[in-house]
Amino acid sequence: NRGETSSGSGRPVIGVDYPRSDTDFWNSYIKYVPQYAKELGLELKTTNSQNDVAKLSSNVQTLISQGVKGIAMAPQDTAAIAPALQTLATKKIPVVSIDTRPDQGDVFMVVRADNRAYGEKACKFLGTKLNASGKVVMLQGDLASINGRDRTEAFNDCMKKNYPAITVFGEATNWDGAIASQKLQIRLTEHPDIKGIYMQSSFALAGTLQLLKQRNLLVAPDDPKHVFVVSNDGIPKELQEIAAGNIDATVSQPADLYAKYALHYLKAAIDGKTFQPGRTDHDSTIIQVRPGVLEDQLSAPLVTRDGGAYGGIQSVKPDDKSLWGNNI
Amino acid sequence: MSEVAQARHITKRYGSTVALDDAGITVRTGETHALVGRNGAGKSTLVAILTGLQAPDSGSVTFGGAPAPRLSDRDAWRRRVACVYQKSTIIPELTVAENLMLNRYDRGRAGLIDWGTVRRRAHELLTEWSVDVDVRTRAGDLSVEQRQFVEIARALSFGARFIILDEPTAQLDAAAIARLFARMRDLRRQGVTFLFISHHLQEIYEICDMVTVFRDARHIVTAPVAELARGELIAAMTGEAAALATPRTRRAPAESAHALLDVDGLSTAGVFEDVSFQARPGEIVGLAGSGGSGKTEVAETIVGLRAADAGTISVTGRRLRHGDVADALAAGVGFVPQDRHHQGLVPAMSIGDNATLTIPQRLGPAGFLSGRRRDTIAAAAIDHLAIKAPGPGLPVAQLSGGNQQKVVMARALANEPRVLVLITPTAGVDVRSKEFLLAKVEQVADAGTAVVVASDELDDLRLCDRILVMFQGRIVAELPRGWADRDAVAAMEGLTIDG
Amino acid sequence: MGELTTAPPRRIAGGVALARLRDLALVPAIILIAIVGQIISPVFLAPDNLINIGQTMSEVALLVLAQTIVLVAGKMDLSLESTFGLAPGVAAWMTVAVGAGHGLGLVPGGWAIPITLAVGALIGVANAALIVRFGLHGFIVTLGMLIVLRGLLTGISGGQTFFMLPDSMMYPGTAMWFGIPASIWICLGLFAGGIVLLGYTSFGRSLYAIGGNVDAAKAAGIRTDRVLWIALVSASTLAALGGLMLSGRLASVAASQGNGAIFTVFAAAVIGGVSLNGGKGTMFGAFTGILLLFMIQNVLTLAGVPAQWIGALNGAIILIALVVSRITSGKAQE
Amino acid sequence: MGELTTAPPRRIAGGVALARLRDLALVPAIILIAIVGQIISPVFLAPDNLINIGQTMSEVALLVLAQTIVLVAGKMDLSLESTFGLAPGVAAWMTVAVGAGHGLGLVPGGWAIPITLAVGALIGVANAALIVRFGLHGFIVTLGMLIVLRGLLTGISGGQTFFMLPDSMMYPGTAMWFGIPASIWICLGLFAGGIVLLGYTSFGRSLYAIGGNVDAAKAAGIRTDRVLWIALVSASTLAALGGLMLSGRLASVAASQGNGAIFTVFAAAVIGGVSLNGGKGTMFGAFTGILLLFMIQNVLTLAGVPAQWIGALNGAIILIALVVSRITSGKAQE
Ligand SMILES: Nc1ncnc2c1ncn2[C@@H]1O[C@H](COP(=O)(O)OP(=O)(O)OP(=O)(O)O)[C@@H](O)[C@H]1O
Ligand SMILES: Nc1ncnc2c1ncn2[C@@H]1O[C@H](COP(=O)(O)OP(=O)(O)OP(=O)(O)O)[C@@H](O)[C@H]1O
Ligand SMILES: [Mg+2]
Ligand SMILES: [Mg+2]
Repeated sequence: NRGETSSGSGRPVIGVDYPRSDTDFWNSYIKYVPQYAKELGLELKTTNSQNDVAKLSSNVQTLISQGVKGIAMAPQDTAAIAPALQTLATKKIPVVSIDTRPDQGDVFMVVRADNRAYGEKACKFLGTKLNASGKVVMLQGDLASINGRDRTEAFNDCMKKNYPAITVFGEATNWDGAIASQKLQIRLTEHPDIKGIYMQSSFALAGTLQLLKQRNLLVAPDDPKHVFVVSNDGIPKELQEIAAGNIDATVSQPADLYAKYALHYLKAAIDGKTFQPGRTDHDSTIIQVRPGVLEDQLSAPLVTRDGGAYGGIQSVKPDDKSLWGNNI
Repeated sequence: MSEVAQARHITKRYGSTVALDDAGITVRTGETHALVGRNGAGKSTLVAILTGLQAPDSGSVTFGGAPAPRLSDRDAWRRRVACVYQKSTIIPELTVAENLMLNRYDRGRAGLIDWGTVRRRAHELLTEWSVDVDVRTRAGDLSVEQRQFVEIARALSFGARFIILDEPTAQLDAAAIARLFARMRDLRRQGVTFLFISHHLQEIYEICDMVTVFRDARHIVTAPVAELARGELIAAMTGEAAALATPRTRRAPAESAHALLDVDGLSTAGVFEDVSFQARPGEIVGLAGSGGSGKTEVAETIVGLRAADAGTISVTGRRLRHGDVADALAAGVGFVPQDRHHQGLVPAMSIGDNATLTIPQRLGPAGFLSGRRRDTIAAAAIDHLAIKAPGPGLPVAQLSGGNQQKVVMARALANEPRVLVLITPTAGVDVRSKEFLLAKVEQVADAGTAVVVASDELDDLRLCDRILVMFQGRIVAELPRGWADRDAVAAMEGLTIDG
Repeated sequence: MGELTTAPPRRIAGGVALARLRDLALVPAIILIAIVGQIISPVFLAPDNLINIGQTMSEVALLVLAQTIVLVAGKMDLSLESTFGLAPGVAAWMTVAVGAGHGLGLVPGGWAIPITLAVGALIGVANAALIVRFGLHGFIVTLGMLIVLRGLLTGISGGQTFFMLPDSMMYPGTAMWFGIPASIWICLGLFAGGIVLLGYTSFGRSLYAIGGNVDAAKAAGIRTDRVLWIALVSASTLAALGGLMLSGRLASVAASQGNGAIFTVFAAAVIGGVSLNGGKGTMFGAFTGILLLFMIQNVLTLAGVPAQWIGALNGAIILIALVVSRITSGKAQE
Repeated sequence: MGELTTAPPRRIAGGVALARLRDLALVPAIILIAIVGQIISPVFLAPDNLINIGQTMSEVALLVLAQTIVLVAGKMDLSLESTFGLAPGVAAWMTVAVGAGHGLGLVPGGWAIPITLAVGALIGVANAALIVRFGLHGFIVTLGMLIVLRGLLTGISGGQTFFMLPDSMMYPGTAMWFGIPASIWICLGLFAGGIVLLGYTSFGRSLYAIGGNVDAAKAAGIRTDRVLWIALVSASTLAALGGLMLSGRLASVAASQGNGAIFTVFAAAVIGGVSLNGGKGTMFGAFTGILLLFMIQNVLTLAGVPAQWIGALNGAIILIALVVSRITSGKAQE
């Protein structure tokens, strides 16, 4: 069958579907993938589903017809991918799911950072910095995004449990910087004493800083007017701003590790290796989510200016060479 | 029981406008009944009610004594009365066959439309009425006359013995009108009854037996045509006794005057060829010709609406750029286009804006407009042309046809033209407004403007100091003042004039 | 009885033939894309890939079918893209059990398809009431509806995806008939029906008449309001069916299902020769339009065009298709 | 000359007054929302919040201004939403230094504003060429352009956000003049200019004439093609300026900047009384339309409406506004 159409070089062909190409985070993922594919000696076919699950399932078909031996994907809609996974299972093509965990169906491995941990880290940092009281705005992503929801829920749960005196204003923003800025502006007008901002993604970074600047709130961290800002993603711009003291922390998503281990596990699957729950050789843990689904939970470091510990969480400094944002 | 159709005590309102006010009509079997009235008198509204398109607010319609069918039963209506409406009911994107057979297709097995039979029946229908058109043609590609006859053939094809024609002649030239009338006489001999609406009173006298006059939504009089003299008829329509046809006392302009407009060797391939003429100050030149003779196109070329292939147009010695309306306006050409709805007016804009559309430079400096200056100019025009309107701010869409045409005239006169070009300036305008507009044209000419009138209406042409008759794109005759109707018509039809 | 008219203009006969040819206008383009596709990747014409194209286009194709009906009648329905998501969304909401699938579990799964179609029809009724009954402008009514319905889906789903759909909902999107996905059969069948409807039934011809000249249609005894009601309601119902097929294929209803699809739908219809001003265009043309767009997307994917440039390329091809159809039709577009 | 007998219908005088009143049609709604807002949250009428509304609406308001010009002339420009993102995107791409900001750093920062406006104008030229010169349908040309331009922005940015914009790009979105953001001044100034342009210049009147009846406009010596070129090019340039202001305010250009804005723009224009068929509507009306929409959004946020229902509510309010404007205008909409 057409499965044998692999290249003359004899390297195994794998397919990678990129989820979207309109965020800095995923773009660096897209940049890393071919690099690691070359390192691992894999031949790469790629597609891009542009954040549309219907396109993803069609792309899977395309990749299958191109004769790939394994597929890495990052389904942004974790429910809708089940039929595609079923098709792949019947064709015995192993799947590695990046960043999200399918709600149904088997995959060889989920490579993912713990999004709940993002929300929790942000909460602990803000709780510590605000001395457990005050008002905080959370700029959520899209209601439809599971990662956004995980972050939101974890942040809210943690606040309720550990810092009940902190008021949280959650604002849905559709991952849109303009909407985020508009909602933040309204909240800042309504509550000029807001002391903390949690942005669930770096999309709102520039607009938020601009708004703080306009309201003369962009001051040094030791100034009493300072508003503590926690971002998420770990793009280079965030690291710069942390170093400059404009924002205070971010959670660095391991874009490089996503790419590296996605391909690592795919190659392993093609080579017939299997994995068990437990510690890995790269400072993470594999857990069994449900029968047939293992998840390698990569660590996502909290980045702060001083690299201190907050609420029991150790952070790293923005110039740490291990951060993907410092390696592009 | 000799009446085919009767409408009694009909009242119909559109919002606050009363279109028909306790009006009625009785049409007897076999007669050709004329319905006349000024624009907005309610004629078309009555037609809509008589054909079941609209329900009257009150009053009743009977056919042969029996009450009219329910409004929803269109087929029953169409068996009783056929109609060619004032507004075209041809659907341009569909074929002629489909237009003819719309909503009454032949079906094959499985209940699907059998296009072969539909086309064949459409073809038979057109053959029966001697309309020579390929039924597969897109209706939008037909000429005005072809379209009109397709409509007539369709109306007749329902087998109704009572036919309403709402201004069928408004868009036809003399030859086509003659053919239509021949047709009507033919049908009348076969016992068909007609209700005929027209603004051309001579047509009423030519073809009708009875005439009913509406004025201001009311029924005024019904009488045999023979018993109602022209003056009385007009008096009934206008509500005034004053005689209209005052003989003109125009004097032709002095021979010596130089040409204001000089058209030389104008040609457009396939449309007209080598057209040359001049117009002197104060002279009114008629461009006569039937449909397709090229007179309209020549006039449109002069004003810049079309570009000619060859030839020159000069106004006071200055050559105009072909196909450039703005240049023509700047050179002092004013004009009334052929169709006021199409090219004359912007319906949503006010009288003031429409009347001053050609003269923005006079309304203020550097592209700005002074509303006050505009309204002053427009108010003067309203006064000058006796436009019935409360003020210059009224959208022209709310004016009646005659008054709309006056606004078009106001626009033509706004730039105080040296050369005034009028294309069928009185089409669809009632008899009073027509007299008025023609008198104005004369007045303008007397003030030293050269006027060109392109028309096939004898009433318009009679005004002219001389007429140039066009036939198939060429000027074939020049008739000096004092021509006989018969000669002009013959020339327009392409017959050589003897003597 | 003298001849009534002059000879018909010469170009007319050619015009008739041309009108028929216009239906096939996109066929050369489709063949061209097929050749290019095959050159780029030997997979392109493989049955698997063709089925892939057919299946992925089938749902949106139903939207094109629906929009074509509405466009021919001289109206527009932007809200179809929201109906595409909301109708199966409501069905899922009501049938999926409480818990992981995010439903309410109010009624048994067998109700899912009737609910989907009923919601579609109901949206059509709302559109028709506002447009036909109250005389509101179709573009802006359906723009408003698009926003409302999209909002409603976000509202009932809380922005989450419904899954664990009942079997009946899965069926149209997943079943195979004679080795080919049911959705392809449904799509082809409905288009065949659409061709017959528009070309050979008096209902279909009424749509053209209304789109061409509504007063003339009225005068010819066509119940224009009723025809428009039927057109709008069935368009919405078709959109709901399309959404159902997609939900089945993806085994879920995302809160964003259908978002942005209307752009593709309009592009397909217009490239396929359907006029935005009503009264012109055929079902076959519309089908070739959407087929062409999906083939292009497939080729771009196979060619490995960098994702960030796919959008620009796709748009450029649509624009070119427009310009070309302008040149071939030879007159200003409507 | 006493022969013109028919007395002018009585309703006419009222009609003129009504036409002027229609300009103020949304003022009661705006007052109502202000009252409701103030009841819901005492912050609503605080100067700070009013400035918020003004600042957040100013950029999209420029799109509405641009669209109004195009609509009055009887055309449509869907691509404005893409121009809104692409124009500042190109400027950022060319001026931002290589590195974290994702630019190419080809030219010094001072070029940013000229580049933005030039790109805007160029897009307008492309639109005008296709629509005016080649007679393509405006809706579908600009739909194609919308897709192409959106794709181009994704292409040049690689989908990423441009940061670290040059100072000159930041200025219009961030400067304060007399204690009020410059963008509010710019927006108000341009709308005032727009009111004068449409109401008191011959260019503006030409737009109405063309939109109302293009043949009549031609016959009146208006160079319709030239006017349409100017209208389309200036609309695109205004959209570019709006995008510039937003980029400045957010200190960045996202690859998605402007996506979906066109729906809001159309809704605002139509609610504000601008006809989609051309020739009707005023700049002031359009301004009240966009103001109303942003006030509603602000109130909904302040009221703490659950996020998933905001979309539905917003849409419902837009629909209601349409129905109400239908009732007040008293006749079928165009
Ligand atoms: N659809 C309509 N809406 C509102 N008013 C209308 C409508 N149709 C007709 N009218 C009103 O009815 C009145 C009579 O119009 P109608 O068309 O019957 O006049 P008419 O006698 O046929 O005029 P003409 O000789 O110009 O054709 C007009 O004054 C007009 O105000
Ligand atoms: N849609 C309308 N709404 C309100 N009034 C109208 C409308 N249409 C026409 N009218 C009124 O109708 C009267 C006459 O209009 P009508 O349509 O009869 O013009 P017309 O003379 O028939 O034009 P034409 O001869 O070119 O057909 C005017 O007084 C005008 O106020
Ligand atoms: Mg009339
Ligand atoms: Mg009439």
